[in-house]
Amino acid sequence: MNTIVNFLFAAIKAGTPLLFGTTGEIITEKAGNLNLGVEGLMYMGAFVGFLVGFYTESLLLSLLAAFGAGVLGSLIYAFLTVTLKANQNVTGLTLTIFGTGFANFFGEMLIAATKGGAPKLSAKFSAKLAEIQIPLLSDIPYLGRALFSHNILVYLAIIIAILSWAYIKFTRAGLYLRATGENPAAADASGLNVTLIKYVNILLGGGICGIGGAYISLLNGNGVWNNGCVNGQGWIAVALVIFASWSPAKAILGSLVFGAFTIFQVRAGDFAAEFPALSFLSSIPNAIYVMLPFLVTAVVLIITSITRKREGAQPASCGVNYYREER
Amino acid sequence: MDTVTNVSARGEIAIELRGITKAFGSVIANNNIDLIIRRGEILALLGENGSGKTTLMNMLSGIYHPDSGRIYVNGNEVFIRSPQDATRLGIGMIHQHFKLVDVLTAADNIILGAGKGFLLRRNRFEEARKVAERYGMYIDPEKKIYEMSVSEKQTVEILKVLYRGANILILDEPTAVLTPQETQRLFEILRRMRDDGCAIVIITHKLNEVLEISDRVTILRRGESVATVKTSETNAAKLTEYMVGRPVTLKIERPDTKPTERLLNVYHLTVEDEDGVTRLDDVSFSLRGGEILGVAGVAGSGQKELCETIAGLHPIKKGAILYKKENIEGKTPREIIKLGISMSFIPEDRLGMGLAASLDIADNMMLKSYRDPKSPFTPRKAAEEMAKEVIKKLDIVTSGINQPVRMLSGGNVQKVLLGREIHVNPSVLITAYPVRGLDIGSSYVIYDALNEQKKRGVGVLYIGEDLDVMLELCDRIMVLCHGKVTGILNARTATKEQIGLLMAGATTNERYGEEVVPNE
Amino acid sequence: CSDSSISADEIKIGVIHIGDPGAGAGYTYAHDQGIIAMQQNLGLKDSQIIRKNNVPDDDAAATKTAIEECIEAGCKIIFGTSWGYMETMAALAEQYPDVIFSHCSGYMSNDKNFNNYFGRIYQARYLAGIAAGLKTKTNKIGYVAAMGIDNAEVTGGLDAFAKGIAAVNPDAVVYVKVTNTWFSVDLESQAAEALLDLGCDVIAQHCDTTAPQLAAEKRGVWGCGYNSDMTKDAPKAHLTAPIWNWGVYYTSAVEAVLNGKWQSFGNYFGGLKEGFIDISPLSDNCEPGTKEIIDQVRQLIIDGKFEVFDGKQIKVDGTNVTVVDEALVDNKGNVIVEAGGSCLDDKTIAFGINWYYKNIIEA
Amino acid sequence: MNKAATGTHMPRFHIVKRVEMTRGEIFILNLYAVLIAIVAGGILIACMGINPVSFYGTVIVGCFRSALSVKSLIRIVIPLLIASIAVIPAFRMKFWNIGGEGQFIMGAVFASYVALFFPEGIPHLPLMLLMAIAGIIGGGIWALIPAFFKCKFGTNETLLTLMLNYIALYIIQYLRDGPWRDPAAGGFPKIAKFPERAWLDQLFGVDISWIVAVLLVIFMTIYLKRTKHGYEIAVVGDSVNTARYAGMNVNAVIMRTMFLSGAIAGLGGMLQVSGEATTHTLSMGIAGGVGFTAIIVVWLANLSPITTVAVATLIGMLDKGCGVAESTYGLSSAVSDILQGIILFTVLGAMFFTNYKIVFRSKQSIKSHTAAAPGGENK
Ligand SMILES: Nc1ncnc2c1ncn2[C@@H]1O[C@H](COP(=O)(O)OP(=O)(O)OP(=O)(O)O)[C@@H](O)[C@H]1O
Ligand SMILES: Nc1ncnc2c1ncn2[C@@H]1O[C@H](COP(=O)(O)OP(=O)(O)OP(=O)(O)O)[C@@H](O)[C@H]1O
Ligand SMILES: [Mg+2]
Ligand SMILES: [Mg+2]
Repeated sequence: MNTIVNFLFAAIKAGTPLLFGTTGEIITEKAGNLNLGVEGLMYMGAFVGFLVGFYTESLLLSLLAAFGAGVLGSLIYAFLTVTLKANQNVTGLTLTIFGTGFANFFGEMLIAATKGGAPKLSAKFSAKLAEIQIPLLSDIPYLGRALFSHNILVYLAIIIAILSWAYIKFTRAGLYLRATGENPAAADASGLNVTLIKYVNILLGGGICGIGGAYISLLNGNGVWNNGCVNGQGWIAVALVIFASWSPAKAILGSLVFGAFTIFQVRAGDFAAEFPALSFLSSIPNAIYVMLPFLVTAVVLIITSITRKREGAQPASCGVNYYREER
Repeated sequence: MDTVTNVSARGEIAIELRGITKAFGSVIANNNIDLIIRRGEILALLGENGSGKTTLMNMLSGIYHPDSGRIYVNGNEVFIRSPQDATRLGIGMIHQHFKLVDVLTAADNIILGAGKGFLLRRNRFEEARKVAERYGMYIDPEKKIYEMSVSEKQTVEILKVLYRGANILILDEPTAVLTPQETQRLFEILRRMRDDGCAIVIITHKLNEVLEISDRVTILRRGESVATVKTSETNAAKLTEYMVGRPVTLKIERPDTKPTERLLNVYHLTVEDEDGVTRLDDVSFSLRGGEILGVAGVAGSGQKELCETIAGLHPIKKGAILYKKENIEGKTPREIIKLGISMSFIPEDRLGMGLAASLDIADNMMLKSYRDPKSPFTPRKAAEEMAKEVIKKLDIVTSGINQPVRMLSGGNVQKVLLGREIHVNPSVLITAYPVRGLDIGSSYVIYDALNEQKKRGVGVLYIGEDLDVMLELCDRIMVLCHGKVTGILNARTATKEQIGLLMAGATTNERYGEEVVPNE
Repeated sequence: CSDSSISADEIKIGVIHIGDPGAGAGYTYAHDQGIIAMQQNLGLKDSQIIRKNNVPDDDAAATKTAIEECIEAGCKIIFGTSWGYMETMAALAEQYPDVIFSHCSGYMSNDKNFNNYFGRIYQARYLAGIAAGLKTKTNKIGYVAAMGIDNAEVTGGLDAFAKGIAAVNPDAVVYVKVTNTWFSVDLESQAAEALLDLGCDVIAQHCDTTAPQLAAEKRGVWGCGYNSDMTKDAPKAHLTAPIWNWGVYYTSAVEAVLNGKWQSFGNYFGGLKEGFIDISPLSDNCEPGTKEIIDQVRQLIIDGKFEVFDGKQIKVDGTNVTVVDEALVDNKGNVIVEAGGSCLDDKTIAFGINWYYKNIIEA
Repeated sequence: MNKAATGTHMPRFHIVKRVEMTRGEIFILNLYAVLIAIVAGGILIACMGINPVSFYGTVIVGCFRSALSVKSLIRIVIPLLIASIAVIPAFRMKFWNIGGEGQFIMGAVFASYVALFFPEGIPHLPLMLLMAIAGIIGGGIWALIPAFFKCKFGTNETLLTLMLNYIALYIIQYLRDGPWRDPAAGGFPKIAKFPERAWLDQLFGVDISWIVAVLLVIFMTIYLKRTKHGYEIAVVGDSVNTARYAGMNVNAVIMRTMFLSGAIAGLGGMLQVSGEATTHTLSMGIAGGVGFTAIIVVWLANLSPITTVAVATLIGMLDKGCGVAESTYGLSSAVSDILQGIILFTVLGAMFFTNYKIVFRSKQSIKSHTAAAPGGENK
């Protein structure tokens, strides 16, 4: 039982940065823009969040800075694709190159600046990211440990995902967002300011991706800055968007599943030891576990296109820029 | 939400347009247009395809900006920069191509951009239903748009505008997709709104509807406003004349040839569009070699579907099309091309079908024949020769055979298309609107080319708009109305009035030149 | 061919790093410290060292470009610090007979301008095992291994570590988790966390980053790092780390080139005796008495009285250390070396250890 | 209600589609964009206390300082060029194939199978030929998968090709750790080096893959311009309706073209894996992102094979030159990424002006605006 509890706990932890990235990308895609620069945005958030946390020791400032970095990165993207109508795929890929370069370049400068060792967050700062035992709930046997004794950013991710879900589904602004992403011409004719809606949501989405990056640099490296820390998680987030069928609520579950995939290789042996029936798990090659997020996503993508469901599909205008006088 | 609160007296000018000009690239869609829209009146906007009606109205709804000219609303000059501005001015437009978000519910589409409050409340469905009821319409507010029929979608479009409190209402071809009953219901609503003091503009090609619903008619032709008349003082024939052009002064040659065998036999043809609306209804006729059979009818009477079905691009619901003795149903477009059936269709945007806009003239020449030689390469040399010949023969104005078709002027684009179709020596030539938008000189080049085909024994199906031209050029004229054949007349004896009546829906039993069609 | 000597102010030295020397700890850092030590020992200018950082060793094309840039810059000797550079260096050694290629941790070499260098890090791991065995309370020690059982370098080191534990704590077991990569902050910390979840209270590692130590510190338990002294990275957790004094090799290799003695230099496999490897100074986290025991065992190894992969084992009584005969047995019960038997040969140690010591559990 | 509206003022400018730019004008525009980008990058470099002129000097010198550096440059450019040529036909057809990376990888994987596991008796030339065919099939199949689902079910090709890239990458890992693991590698997870007869031949001291690349550029130019297939691609890309009207089987054209696209990428993978750059070994770094960079390259090259050569060379130079500058100035290797990002952003932004222009209205015309003067256009 402990194996399962520990596994769940670790899967949630591993899934959290994905959840941020996915929520951010969902909001972006809902506005009709496929941003392949999530990886780059997460890198920018990771570095800036770390830098500010490192120097100010304030978690709030660090998260705000990471958010701001994501906003700035996605501002480049929004300006190019919304205002200048540049190709979305190419712009997104370029943003990934740029963001990765940005983080590693300044990351190295930071490393060079901290003489005699890697830049490490202060104990005071790290204490703010310690695991929080939620009163009462964390006392529930098993579940308490698995679900209710995480660090604050895990809860933040889930809250943001739920808020995003509610925003998209239940608010008027969310309705406008959906309309813009599905059919910008209709939204425009209805009197919505398509450009504004796209900008606001692309920037909001980018900011959330930035926080996801900060999660990685603040927590996954146990408080030490590592170049290359995002390491493809932005791409997994893009995949997760599809897996979650463009719903931040489903992304919560999805990030748990994808988080589980990423930690399975170091945990499969524990399952095998505790449940002999599952011993095959530890004989599954590691490559399969890393491949699974993408494989499963590809299958989901194909299945949804076969069933031709209109809900839970990519917003119809996604990838295509809007110009009012275009027919 | 009450549409009439701010409306001033009837007959007052709601909108005045002065000298509105709008160009797209080099196409001048609207040229120096003046227009007046009054309250308590329904104005019909009439004009052939591409004459600039939609463009003009889009400038009122804030989708486009005029290049020059002034717009006055209620006597004040305004600049409508976005649909939001239009809404604020009380202008609402129901677009020709619906502007609805498919995955949203009816209610959500209706409140889009108009409702207030942070959260979406459940009462929005109730609200939407109420608006509908007030105007005697019915919708299911929770139904998604993509599950709706066209008329339901249109109802949503109308409600959307009403919900915003529009008192100047523009409807762009609202009846094109409606059944007669639905049309009547719509007209009821429009009349009621008119009587409430709203200003209403309706765009339609259907003359009978214009006569029925409007108080005044403004006719556009080739981007210019050619006339404004009181409906009570006009009739279908006059309107047709305004619409399709000047009374013809020059004489078109009509060589007398002996019609040969029946090349194309169409039996009881019925087809539907994607929405399941019947577009051709039990159409039967035949086309002989050495004759030009004209097809007349107001736009949208099924001409496009007729062309596409013969070309193998549109599925047949009922009936059959025989080429000589061969049934072409189930044949691919390529096989039909091989039979010698050639089509030059000039769609409203001229490109789109039949031409690849970004390719050059020579490349477009070989669109249908590029497969002929056995080599893996395109017959570029032959195509270049062909391009040169066609350019010469049809007087195409171009910088050369390497100029992309999209850079040509509209008329020259048309010549490229027609020139290619003629050049392949077809046995049946289907040509739709070949002189649409052409000047007189160019038009005559085309008429000559068609006559030459006729003399060669080709069967020509000529789909056109200008009745004077058709009466002079064609041997027989078939009239379509709402997808039905209302008559086939001898062009040498028929009159414009006769055809106009058939176009407007009257019927005759005359089937000139047809043998008795066996009833299956 | 490559023995024409060259003066110290002219020589240029290339280094291909898989990671970032600035990282402040870990594998690349340790190598670069060695390069810096060599530079100081020989009085070279900064401009004489051409560094290529972050060269991925699974991207041969990138590796080749990096090495060629060193050749273009006029390097006389090029050190490649990661296993994956091996084939590329071997191929380039054929093409550029005037350049010396020195590769770390592989098995390929020619007798002319391509050698490999590595060391008896297992000796240091044995010592670290003693510190860990004395420290554990749960008698469960975790080990984050970069590679699986097939990899003799990793497995040999792990066996030595486990045998060191067994010498002082026969009840303790070692759980091993494999990441299948040399460098991954994420996987290494996830593996460490999985081991901590199993109840391990000392986390040792054979991988490149400080992540396992940081994870142990976060849980308030202990650990043995690797490559560099990780006490400064995880001061509350770290006991000691098997470390490399790469400078020992780099200095002697470059000296050999300068003196025209490269031809006879050959491959390098140094150990405790040469001062090439050792453990980092024991931190205050170690149990009292650890230092006394380890110092004695280190001397026994340096003196050749105990060789780790032989039929002997250290026995400890208080701080009293003796060597006794004991068979070397794997965790499946196979006897690798009979009690009192002599040590495995170097080739087997380097390439042939594919079994786990008796107290190791694959997790 | 109408009061608010009367206050609506005339917009100062708006964006309109422009007629057409000539090739020359586009070239000049892009030149300006690159210049601006270089200046922007220079500012960044100057901020770090490095003279930007000498930095850029080092970048260029680094590419051409010796025969060896030119060879290195070629080795960087060739796979990028081949991967770029590969995506051109798909993009021309408006099939957004961003799966070049995966197709490249699968070509390498299939070719490796032949190299490693086909009977030893097969001599060099036939073996290379078989490897090339395997590479073509591998890449082709990997491209056919999204094409099939696109044609059959309308599956979004951008997302599916993206996923297939990663699946391909981890297939290598699977093979490396499991079935294809080299037993002689002392337990290191590694795929064996190819036997010598599976090594790519060399000419002028570089792999003959450069010849293949040149041939591919010529082939693609002719294929797109002169062959029936190329013609069909152009028509389908221009208007699916026109293609259907001309009797083309649109689905067949899509499938065929995607196979070609994948096949060329696969061939690129085969050349890379059997070449000296990879020391004739399949590893996870085999594609190293060329499939992604290729998308940017062809987009900037306006989908022209010849221009692609120039753009790929420039990107390659940036890569190679920055590598040299990096060790010269002790800079991070990420500097090339940042510069690339800045340059690409600027050029992407500049492309806007090839299709649109901003029309300003001068104050005067707002006041007077006679109907005849169309908005006092001053670009
Ligand atoms: N957004 C646009 N871009 C380029 N050209 C356009 C655009 N909109 C309209 N046009 C062109 O302007 C002209 C007028 O088009 P418009 O749609 O206003 O005609 P219409 O009278 O509404 O025709 P229809 O009866 O077919 O709807 C046509 O030549 C058309 O091709
Ligand atoms: N997209 C374009 N790019 C460059 N030149 C163009 C473009 N479209 C049209 N032109 C050029 O602009 C000129 C005017 O074109 P337009 O379509 O307005 O002609 P037109 O007066 O309507 O002629 P026609 O009577 O033949 O239709 C032509 O010479 C044409 O070659
Ligand atoms: Mg219209
Ligand atoms: Mg014209």
